[in-house]
Amino acid sequence: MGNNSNAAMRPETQFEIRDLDLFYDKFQALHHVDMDILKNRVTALIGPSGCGKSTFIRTLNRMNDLIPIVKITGSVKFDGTDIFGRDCDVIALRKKVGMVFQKPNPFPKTVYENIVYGPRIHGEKNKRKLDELVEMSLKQVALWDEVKDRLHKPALGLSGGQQQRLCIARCLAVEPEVILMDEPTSALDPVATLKIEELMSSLRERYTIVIVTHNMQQAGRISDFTSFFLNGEVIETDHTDAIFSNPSNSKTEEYITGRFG
Amino acid sequence: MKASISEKRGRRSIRETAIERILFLAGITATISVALITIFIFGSGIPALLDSGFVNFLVGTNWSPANGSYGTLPLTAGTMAVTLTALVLGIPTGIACAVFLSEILHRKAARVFKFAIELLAGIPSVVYGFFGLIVVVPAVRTYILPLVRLWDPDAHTTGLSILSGAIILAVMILPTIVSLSENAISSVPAEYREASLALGANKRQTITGVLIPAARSGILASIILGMGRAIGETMAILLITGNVAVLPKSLLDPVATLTGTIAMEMSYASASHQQALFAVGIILFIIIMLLNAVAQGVSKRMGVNQ
Amino acid sequence: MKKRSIKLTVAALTLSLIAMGAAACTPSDTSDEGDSAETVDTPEPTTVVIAGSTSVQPLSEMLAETYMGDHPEVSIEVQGGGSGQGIKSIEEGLADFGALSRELKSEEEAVAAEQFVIAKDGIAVIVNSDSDVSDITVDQLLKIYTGEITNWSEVGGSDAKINVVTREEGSGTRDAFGELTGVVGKDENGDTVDNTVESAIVQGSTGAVIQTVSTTPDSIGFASLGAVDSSVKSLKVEGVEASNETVLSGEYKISRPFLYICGSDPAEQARAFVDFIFSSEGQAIVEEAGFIAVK
Amino acid sequence: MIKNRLFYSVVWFLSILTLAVLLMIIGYIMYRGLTQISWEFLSEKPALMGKKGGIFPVIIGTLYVTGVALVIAAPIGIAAAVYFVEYSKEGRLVRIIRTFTEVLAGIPSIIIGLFGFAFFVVFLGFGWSVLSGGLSVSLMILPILIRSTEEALKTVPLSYREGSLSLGASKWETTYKIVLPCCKNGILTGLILSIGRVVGETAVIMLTVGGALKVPMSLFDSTRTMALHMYILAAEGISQERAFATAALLVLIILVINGLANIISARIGGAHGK
Repeated sequence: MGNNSNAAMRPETQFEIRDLDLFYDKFQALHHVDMDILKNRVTALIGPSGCGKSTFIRTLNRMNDLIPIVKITGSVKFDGTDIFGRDCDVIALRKKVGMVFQKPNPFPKTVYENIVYGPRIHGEKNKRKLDELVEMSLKQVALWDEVKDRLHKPALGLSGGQQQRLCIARCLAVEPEVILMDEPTSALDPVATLKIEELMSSLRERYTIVIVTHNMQQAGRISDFTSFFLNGEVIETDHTDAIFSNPSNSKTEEYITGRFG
Repeated sequence: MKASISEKRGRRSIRETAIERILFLAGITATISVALITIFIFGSGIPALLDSGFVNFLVGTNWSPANGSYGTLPLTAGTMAVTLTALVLGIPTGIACAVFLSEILHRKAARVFKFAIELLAGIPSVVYGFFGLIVVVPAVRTYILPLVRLWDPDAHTTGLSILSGAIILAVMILPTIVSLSENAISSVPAEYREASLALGANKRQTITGVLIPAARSGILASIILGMGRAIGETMAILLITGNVAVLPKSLLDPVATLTGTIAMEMSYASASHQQALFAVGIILFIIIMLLNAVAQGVSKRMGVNQ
Repeated sequence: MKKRSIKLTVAALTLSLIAMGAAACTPSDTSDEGDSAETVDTPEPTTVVIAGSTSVQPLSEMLAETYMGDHPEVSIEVQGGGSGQGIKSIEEGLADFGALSRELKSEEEAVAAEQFVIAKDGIAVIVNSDSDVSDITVDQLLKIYTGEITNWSEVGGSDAKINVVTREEGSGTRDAFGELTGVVGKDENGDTVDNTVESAIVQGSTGAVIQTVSTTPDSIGFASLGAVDSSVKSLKVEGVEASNETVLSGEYKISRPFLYICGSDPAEQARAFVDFIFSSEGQAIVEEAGFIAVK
Repeated sequence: MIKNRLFYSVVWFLSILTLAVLLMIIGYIMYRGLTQISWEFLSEKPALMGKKGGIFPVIIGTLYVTGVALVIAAPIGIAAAVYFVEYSKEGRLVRIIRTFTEVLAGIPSIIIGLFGFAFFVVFLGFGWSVLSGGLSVSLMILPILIRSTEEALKTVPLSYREGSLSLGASKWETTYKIVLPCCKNGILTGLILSIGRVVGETAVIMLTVGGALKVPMSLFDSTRTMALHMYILAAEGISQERAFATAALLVLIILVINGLANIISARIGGAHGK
């Protein structure tokens, strides 16, 4: 496992997306998306509102299944298995590909119950293990010290930033390989945003992270790769440095320099 | 060591499918029930319809089962007369209460008032029936009849009449009309209200000129639902309309209704009479279905409006 | 706690679905056995079911109460529904006895293998208590109920329109009253016709008739003698006061039988119950209930 | 302005009139019935068909029929609502099913009664019994339960479902562990209103439960509910006093039930803020 974090080696591909088209009924939201998302790297998706980046990230763990009018063609392979294939178990997929949403969405339960919800569903019954898992997950998101005395209080009583970190901890407790983050800081104040960004840096070692963000500085600060979306198409994908310093497509440059969007 | 995502159908997914099937079964229970009800009511009533001839059954004016004569026009007319009179009394009152609740009363008082109105919905209909028989029927005879005699000196009533039935029915359908209309009026967007007031309209003009028209689909839906309740009401009406199966000439005449006739005669009915009562049930059923269709149409239009 | 309640809900859901399933399967079972079964397939073999006339119901209840006190092994279930229901329940095999508050009609005789007159009931002719009429003849009743007489002055009262109150069609009380007064007669083809005046107010029960007559001036109605109270005035018919004695002696003309009918030979327990009714103890209860003993 | 004055007087007059009618009905029943209610009335067996004694078996019968109706209708109603809101996809079949569910709500009780008699009592051979009555009445309350549960389900934010699904929970796990617990109050309100409906129903009960005046020992026994008892007492002229006493008790129960439903639905607002 350790060798994956070695930057010298060419990392494995986690997601292999080929010719992905997505329709909301008749409206085509994604056009021929081709992309490789690498293991144990942070990939940022940027682009103006409505460009399809949220739609895209929700495709990766099939959250779009919730919307009945969505139709998808093309292929998305996770670890080599087509996630739209017949033999794909969407539950196993989502267990491995966790997600953090734009607005913090803790369940109306206690802090503790929020964290153990996932593991319990996946069959963990041992009380001591669950306790350990709660502590570990909360420590990973640096929330443990803040909430250890109120584990059995409602999670909705936490502040927005704490709630979002709780949601990340909840996601980690299931031990995923990938974390999808859909504008995780857009509903938070700058201090809370900073904390989440620090958290992401600490997580990048062990997880593949895909993040949608409106904030280009954020993309620049935290990601290894950046992909620019426009009108449902991927304009270009490259190392973050390259995208920001020397974009090959003029539209990317226009967006990055703030000419539109 | 690495669980793949391509696990084949596990126990969990079998469980999921099973649960979905069960939920679907629950979902169609109501539909199956309606189908069964339709089959049993029609199955039991059709022979009588064929026997008397469909047209005769519908428009015949003589309901006299003992003499083998089954004309249901007086019953349908009775039901309609009582229902429409109840609506005439109930609609203005209901809308007035709805306006009062949503626009005039303070929130706390409104909650108490609303609670009171809902209580009206909870009182068993038998209780209404006896209240009607003991209080409303004599009141119609003692207070309304002298008034009517000023115009028509020959007027006569025992009090058991369309009017008495309608008064009680109006009270019974009030909760439906009030609570749904109130919802409709309160859900008119605040901007409409503000725009109207900003144009210099006063509160009364805003209510009658903007709020009620904007809420009209909701109010209409509440009226249709109330009408359904009125048509279907049995135990209360049975006691106060006199059950005379003759086409009524005035509001003070007694009438028999579809529901009352079924409830009253069912227990004693002989075979052919019983079939006829099921056939009366068919008529009632069709009227309710038509009303339902209208309600669906209205709610569809409501969807378009908003 | 929350979790438990949800679990319970789910358990209940499953159970009820199973129950529905079971329910859906039953008809084939019952129809297989139902044809040959003489009595209803109630789970308790010692249950005797009596269904029918609501006029007979109070009496049946009282008889059953006393009988079950002495015979704890027997359970007697008394249900209402009306005389027609009494016939129907025998046809459908829903009850051991059908109770009727009128004579069997000729077309119904096929249903009843045996009938027992357990009591008699006088039908009182009642008027509003403000009425100044206190005596009436059968012929006047006929004319009032067929609409020939419409004013109280024609029968010795003050000048006021008569408000006629009757029972619903099929009611045992109405049938009995109609036949005894001639309101129900035969036409030229020999078919039965009920000539009750169209404008008569119809009420569906004894109580409703009494209530209506008691609150409506100038009204006339009829009701079971046992149920008539002081809120209304009961008329003499042909000069005879309605009472148990006059009914039993036959002086008072308007009365009807309370019948039990059964579809085949009654089961042992059912037979024992009928025997009890005809015992002196049973007939004492009949009188206590306000009806007229037959033995 | 005369128009204003007129408008407000009419609105005030009609509203006060409505309130007055309500108070009159309740007041009258209480006045005639409340004084008759005593411990003996509640706990003793009736004698002479209810002319004397209490209404204990009737209370038990009411509870029994209500219980059976709820046990049948509640799980089906909740499950149906879950199906409609969480599982069904828009389509012709689902539209038809939903329409028929609405239709069931509009079917008059006398027709449900006729059906209950023809189907449960005669065709399925359950006889006049608690079971026949419970099944028939459950048809009446099913739409109430479905609607109130649906309304409650719709107020649960989509983000809860997304959160749960994204953790690898299945649809059912999400529904059962996250969504339904949020709907407790809404479902409870529906249940309470349904109880009110069953307790107050007469026509259906009369045609399907029979009306035996005794404590039912099994599902197949006939019994009587309070509303039917009240009707029989008054209609058969057995005892006006007892009829009013039963009516007063019924109204009291309805009062308590509506009060409870109100308190619970008032709490729903603050249950999960958005």
